Amino acid sequence: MPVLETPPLVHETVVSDRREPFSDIVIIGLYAPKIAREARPGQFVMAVTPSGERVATALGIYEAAGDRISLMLVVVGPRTRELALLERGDRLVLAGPLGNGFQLQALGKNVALIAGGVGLASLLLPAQRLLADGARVHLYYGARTAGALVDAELFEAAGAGVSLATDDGSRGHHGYVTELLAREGRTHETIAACGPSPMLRAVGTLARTLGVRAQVSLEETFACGVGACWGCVVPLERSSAQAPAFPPVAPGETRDYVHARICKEGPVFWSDELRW
Amino acid sequence: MPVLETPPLVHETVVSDRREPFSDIVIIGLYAPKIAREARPGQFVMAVTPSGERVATALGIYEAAGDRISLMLVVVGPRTRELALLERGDRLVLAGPLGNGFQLQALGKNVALIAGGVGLASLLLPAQRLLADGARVHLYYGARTAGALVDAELFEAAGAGVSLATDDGSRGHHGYVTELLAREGRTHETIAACGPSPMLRAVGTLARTLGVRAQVSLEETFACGVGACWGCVVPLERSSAQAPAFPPVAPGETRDYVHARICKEGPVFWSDELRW
Amino acid sequence: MVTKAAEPDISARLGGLRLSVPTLMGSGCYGSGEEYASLVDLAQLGGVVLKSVTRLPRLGNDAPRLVPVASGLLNAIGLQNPGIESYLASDVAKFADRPCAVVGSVAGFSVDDYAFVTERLAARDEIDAIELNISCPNVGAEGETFACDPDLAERATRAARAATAKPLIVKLSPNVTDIAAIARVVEAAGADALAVINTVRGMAIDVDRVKPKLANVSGGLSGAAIRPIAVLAVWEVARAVRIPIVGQGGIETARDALEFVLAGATAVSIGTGNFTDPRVPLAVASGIRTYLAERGIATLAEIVGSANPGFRGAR
Amino acid sequence: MVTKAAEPDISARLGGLRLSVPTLMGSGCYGSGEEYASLVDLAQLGGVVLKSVTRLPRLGNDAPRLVPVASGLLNAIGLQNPGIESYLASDVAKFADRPCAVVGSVAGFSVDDYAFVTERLAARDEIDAIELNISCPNVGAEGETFACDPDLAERATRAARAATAKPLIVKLSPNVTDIAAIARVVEAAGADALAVINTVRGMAIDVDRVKPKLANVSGGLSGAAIRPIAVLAVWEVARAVRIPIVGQGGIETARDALEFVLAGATAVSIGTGNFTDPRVPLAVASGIRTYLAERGIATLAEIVGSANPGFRGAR
Ligand SMILES: Cc1cc2nc3c(=O)[nH]c(=O)nc-3n(C[C@H](O)[C@H](O)[C@H](O)COP(=O)(O)OP(=O)(O)OC[C@H]3O[C@@H](n4cnc5c(N)ncnc54)[C@H](O)[C@@H]3O)c2cc1C
Ligand SMILES: Cc1cc2nc3c(=O)[nH]c(=O)nc-3n(C[C@H](O)[C@H](O)[C@H](O)COP(=O)(O)OP(=O)(O)OC[C@H]3O[C@@H](n4cnc5c(N)ncnc54)[C@H](O)[C@@H]3O)c2cc1C
Ligand SMILES: Cc1cc2nc3c(=O)[nH]c(=O)nc-3n(C[C@H](O)[C@H](O)[C@H](O)COP(=O)(O)O)c2cc1C
Ligand SMILES: Cc1cc2nc3c(=O)[nH]c(=O)nc-3n(C[C@H](O)[C@H](O)[C@H](O)COP(=O)(O)O)c2cc1C
Ligand code: FES
Ligand code: FES
Repeated sequence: MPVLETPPLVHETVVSDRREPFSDIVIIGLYAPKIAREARPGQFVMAVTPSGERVATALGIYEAAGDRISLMLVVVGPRTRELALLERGDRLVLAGPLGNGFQLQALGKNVALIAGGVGLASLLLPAQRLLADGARVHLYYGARTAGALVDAELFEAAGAGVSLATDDGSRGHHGYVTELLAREGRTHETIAACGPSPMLRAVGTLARTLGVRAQVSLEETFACGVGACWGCVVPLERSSAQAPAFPPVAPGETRDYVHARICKEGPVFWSDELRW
Repeated sequence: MPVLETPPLVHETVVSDRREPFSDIVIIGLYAPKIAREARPGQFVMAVTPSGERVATALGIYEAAGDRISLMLVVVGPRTRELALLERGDRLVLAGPLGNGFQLQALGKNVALIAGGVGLASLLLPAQRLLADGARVHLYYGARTAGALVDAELFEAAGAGVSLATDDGSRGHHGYVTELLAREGRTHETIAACGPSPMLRAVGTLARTLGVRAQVSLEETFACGVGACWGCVVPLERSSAQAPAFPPVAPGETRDYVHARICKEGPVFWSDELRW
Repeated sequence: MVTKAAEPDISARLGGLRLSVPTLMGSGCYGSGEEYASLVDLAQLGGVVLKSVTRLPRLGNDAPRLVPVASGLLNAIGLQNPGIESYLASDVAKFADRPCAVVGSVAGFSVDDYAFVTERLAARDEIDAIELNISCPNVGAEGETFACDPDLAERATRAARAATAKPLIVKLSPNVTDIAAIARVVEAAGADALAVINTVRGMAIDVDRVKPKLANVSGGLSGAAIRPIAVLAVWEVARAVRIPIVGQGGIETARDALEFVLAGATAVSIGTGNFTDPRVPLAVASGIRTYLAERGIATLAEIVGSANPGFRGAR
Repeated sequence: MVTKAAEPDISARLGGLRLSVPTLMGSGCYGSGEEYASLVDLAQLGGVVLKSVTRLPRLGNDAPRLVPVASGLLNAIGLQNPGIESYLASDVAKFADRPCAVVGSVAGFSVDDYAFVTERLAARDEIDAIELNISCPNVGAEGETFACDPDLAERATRAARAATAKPLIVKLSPNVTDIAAIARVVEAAGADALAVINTVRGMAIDVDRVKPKLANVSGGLSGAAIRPIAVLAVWEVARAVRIPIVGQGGIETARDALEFVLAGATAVSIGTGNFTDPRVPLAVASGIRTYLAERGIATLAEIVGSANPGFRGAR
C-alpha cells in the first residue's frame, strides 16, 4: 500500500518500552513527539487496533515527557487484549490528543485526585501540572487488590500525598476510595476524578456532601472520538457551559437535559452538572 | 475458566522455537509429543486462532521428531498473520493429527516430490519416510522468488535430490516447477505433490503426459477438519477407492462425480481420480 | 464469594425432549457426532442435531463451499445428503449409541416433502426429536422461502406436526423483517420449540479473480459476526411465543450462550463455534455452571428470559 | 508488471452528482465533516453524507448508545439532531466551504416529513444532493418501516422526488427478505441512486447486569461483520435496477470497496471504517487506483458490476 500522508493529529508511533506491573495491567511507552508536546492534562488518544476490524480504543494519555508518551491499559476485552501484546519496536497508530482535559485553573490550589483502577492514567499529567503550578495535591487511589495499585510512587515523586484503598482490604483502606475522603471531611478545595462510572457517581455524591465541586473524567465506549457520531453522550444540565447548543428542545420533549458528547464536550465534566 | 479435560486429539502445545527464513514465511516449533509420535506423512492439524472468533486453520505437519513438531506458515490472511506472531513460550491449541496422509507404499521406489510454495510443508515427512524405506526421492521445488525457496537443505540432508524453480528466475529454473519435470521426461515412477490448486492441476496434466500416477495433497479452506460439515469437497470419480458412498445418485443428477471431503477422504488424492 | 452449594442444574426441556446439558450442536456443523468423537467427549454435549436430510439424495453445491470472513464463515453446502431412504438404511442405526440426544433435521422443497421425511425419520427409535429446517439459504430460492413466508411456514409445520408425535423444533430464518410474526404462526401450527436463527444470507467476491468466492454465489453467514442479530431475534421471538427457544448464531463462550438465555432461550445450539475451537461446547457448559454457582442460582431454567421484560415463555 | 500509464480515473456519477473520488462518508458517522478535519484531508474524500435531519429536533436515545461487538459496532443514536429549522439557520451555511461533495440526509416518520424536510434542505445551495434515510432501525418501529414496506418506500421516495430536482439517493434496509423488490419500486418512484445498505438490526446483553447493553435495547449493526450481507444486497439490487448504487457496510480496505464495485456499486460509502482507522477513506481511494493501474484499466466505471453476470446498470 502506498504511504499515506499523515494528517496533523494522526501519528504513526513506535513502542519504546513496556512494563506489566500487575497481571492484565500494561504500560506501553511510545515514541510520539507531537503528542508528547501537545497533550494537555486529561486528554486522550484513539488507538487503532493493530489487526484492524475493530473500532479504535480511547485511552488516556498517562505520561508525556520529551518525545515519549505512555498509555496504561487494563485488559478487559478484545481490543485492550490486543494492545497489551504490543512490544518494543511495534508500531501503533494514534489519533490525538483529543478532547478537553481538566480545567486546572478552576481546580484551585488544594486538590484531591480520586482514581479508580485505570482511571489513574488520566490523572498523572494533571497532578504534575497542578504541583508545578504550586497547588497541593493528594491522590486517593482505589483498586480491587493491592497488586492492582500500580505506580502510586510516580505521584509521590511529583510531590503528591497518596492514600490507598482496596476492595479486598489487602492494602490501605478496606473499601471504596471515596469512603477515605468522606471520613476526612472537607480537607480539599476541589476534586478531580477518573474511574468507572459507579465510582464517579459516588464522587458526585461525596462532593455534594462535602460542599466542594468535582471535575470527573468519564470512560465510556467511543466510536469516532471526535464528536462526529454522537455515540458517547452523557445527560448534562442545559445550563452547563459545556452543553452543546444541539438540539434545541423539541415540542413534547420531557427530558430536561441535553446530551453532551463525552469525547468532544468532555471527557471531563463538572459532576454537579451531570444528570446521570 | 475451569481446566477442561483434553480429549485424545486436542492438544495444548507450547511454542519451543520460531524462525522466519523469508518475509511472511514463519516456521514455528511446538512441544507436542503426542502429535510428533502419531503423525503420518501428509497429515495435518487444525490450529485454533489464539484470539478466538475465527475458524481454525488447517496446517500441514512439517517436521515431527522426538517431542517436537513444526508448522510452516505463509502469511496470506488474518489467521496466518496471527499465528505468525506466536513466540517461544506461547500456547497453541491444535487438533490432530487429522486426515489420511500419502499412500507411501503405492508411491514405489523412485518418487518425484513436487512442492509449490508452502506446499513444501506437507512433503518433508513423506520424503524422510520414503528415503528411510529405501526409495530414491527427488524434490522439485518452486516458489515466486529465490528467498521464498526455504529449507531445501532439509530435504538434501535427508538424502533427496533437489531442483529449484522460481517465477521470477532469481534462482533455478525460470518458470513453473512442473516444466522442470516435463523437460526431463519420465525419470520417476510416481509423483507426490502439494501446493496451490493451479499447480496441482498442472501436476495432473504432467502426470498424464508422462504416463505416471500422482498423489496430490489439496489445500482448500476447511471449517471442521474432521468430515462433519461437508464444506471442503472436491469432485472425485465415483469409482475412486476414496469416494464416499454418500450420497447415492439422485434421479436427474447430471453430475457424474461424487463430492469427497478433502479433510476426511483426503487431503491426498490420486490426481487421475479428481474431476476438477 | 462463591456459594459452594450443589452443582447447578443446567438441564433443559424442549417440549418432550430433555437435555442434561443445554447445548445442541448445530445441524450441518457436527455431522452425526461421530466425526467429532476423537476431539470431544460426546457424553458432555446436550445433543447433536444431525445434518439435514431431504427426500431425494443431493450431491450439493459445487466447490468452493466455504469462505472465512470477518468473525465468521460463509457456507453454501447445498444440503448434500444421501436422501431419506439411504439414510434410514445405512446411517440411522449408527445413532443408537450416541451418548447424548439425537435430533433429526428435515429439509424439503414442498410441504409434502416435510411431511414425508419427518414421518419416515421420526418413526425410528434412534431419533429423539425432529428439527424442521425451513430456513436453508443455500439451495436457490426454494428452501428458505418456507421460513420467509408465514403461510408456507405454517403449512410445513402443520404437515410435520401431523407426521410425528415426537418433539418438533422448527428452525427460523433471520432473513425476514418480522421474525416474531413467523414464530407465532409456527407455534400455532404445532411446533414444540423454535430454533432461532439459521444463517444470514451473504456473499464475498474474489477481487483478484473478479468472481464470487462461493461456487453458489451466495451462502449463509454464521459465527460471531451474526451474534447480535441472533440475540435480537431470540429476544423478539421470546416476547411473541410461549414455546421454548433454542438460541443460536455465533456462540463461542458461556457468556455468549448466556446472552441468548437471558434474552429468552431455553437451550442453545453451537455450530461455527466448533470450528473455531472444538472445546467450545464443553467450555460453554462449564461456564454456565460457574455463572449460576457464583450467583447462587440453582437451575438454568430460572434465568431464561430474565433480561427480557416482555418474555412470555414458560421457564 | 505495473502499467505506468495515466492515473486511473476513479470518479463516479450518481445521477447528477459527480464525485472525483468514489467514497462518501456514511451518514451519522462523519458529522458534517469538520469533526474529522483534524484527522483527514477532506479534499481527498468524495463527499460527506451529513447526519440525518428530521422535521423536529430530537434529543435521541439515552446512553449507552454504542456497543463494540465482534468485527463491528452496535449503535442506537436515535437520530439526535436539531430539527430542520435550526439546522438551516445555524448549520447549513458552514457546509459551503467543504472541499468535497455534501449530501444532506433526510429522515422522517411520515411521507409528509420526507417531502417537507427534503424540500427545505435541498433548496440550499450548500447541499449537492439528498440521501433519503428510510431505513433507520433505531427509532422504534417507525423509521425503518418505510424501507421494509414497498408501498411506504415508494410513497416516501415519490414525495421526496417531487420536492427537489437535485440528485436523490434512497437508502435501503437489509432487514427485508427481498431487497431487490424494494429497490425496484424506489427506482420507479424516481430515485437517482440507491444507498445499499443501512445497518442490520441487532442487540447485545450484559450478562453481569442482566440487561441489554444499549439503553434502546436494540440497535444497528455495522462494520466488517455485515460486509457479506451488504455485498450480497448490492449484488441483488444491481441485477434489479438501472440506477447507480452506493455500496456500504463494513468497508475498511480498497479490496473491501472493490467487492462492492465488482458486485455492482458505482461508488462506496464508509462509516464504521472511519472508527477503526481514520485513514481508511484515503487508503481505499489509493488502493482502488493501484488496483486499476496494475490491471491497466483506465476508469473505475469500467469494472462496476463486472463480477456480476446479471448486472443491469449503466456503468
Ligand atoms: C476518555 C477515555 C479514556 C480511557 N482511558 C483508558 C485508559 O487509559 N486505559 C484503559 O485501559 N482504558 C481506558 N478507557 C477505557 C477503554 O477505552 C475501554 O475499556 C475499551 O473499550 C476496552 O476495549 P476492549 O475491546 O478491550 O473491551 P470491550 O469489548 O469494549 O469490553 C469491555 C467491557 O465489556 C464488558 N466485558 C466484555 N467481556 C467481558 C468479560 N469476559 N468479562 C467481564 N466483562 C466483560 C465489560 O463491561 C468491560 O468493561 C478510556 C475510555 C475513555 C472514554
Ligand atoms: C490440508 C491443508 C494443509 C495446509 N497446510 C498449510 C501449511 O502448512 N502452511 C500454510 O501456511 N498454509 C497451509 N494451508 C493453507 C491454510 O490453511 C490457508 O492458507 C488458511 O486458510 C489461511 O488463513 P488466513 O486467515 O490467513 O487467510 P484467509 O482469510 O483464509 O485468506 C487467504 C486467501 O484469501 C485470499 N486473500 C485474502 N486476503 C487477501 C489479500 N489481501 N491479498 C490477496 N489475497 C487475499 C487469498 O486467496 C488467500 O490465499 C493448508 C490447507 C490445507 C487444507
Ligand atoms: C457449514 C454449515 C452447514 C450447515 N448446515 C445446516 C443444515 O444442513 N441444516 C440446518 O438447519 N442448518 C445448517 N447450518 C446452520 C447452523 O446449524 C446454525 O444454525 C447457524 O450456522 C448459526 O449458528 P452458528 O453461528 O453457531 O454456526 C449450517 C451451518 C454451517 C456453518
Ligand atoms: C454511529 C452510527 C450512526 C449512524 N447514523 C446514521 C444516520 O443518522 N442516518 C443514516 O442514514 N445512517 C446512519 N448510520 C448508518 C451508516 O451510515 C451506514 O449506512 C452503516 O453503518 C453501514 O456502513 P458501515 O459498516 O461502513 O458503517 C449510522 C451508523 C453508525 C455506526
Ligand atoms: S465517540 Fe463519536 S461523538 Fe463521541
Ligand atoms: S472441513 Fe468440514 S468436512 Fe472437511
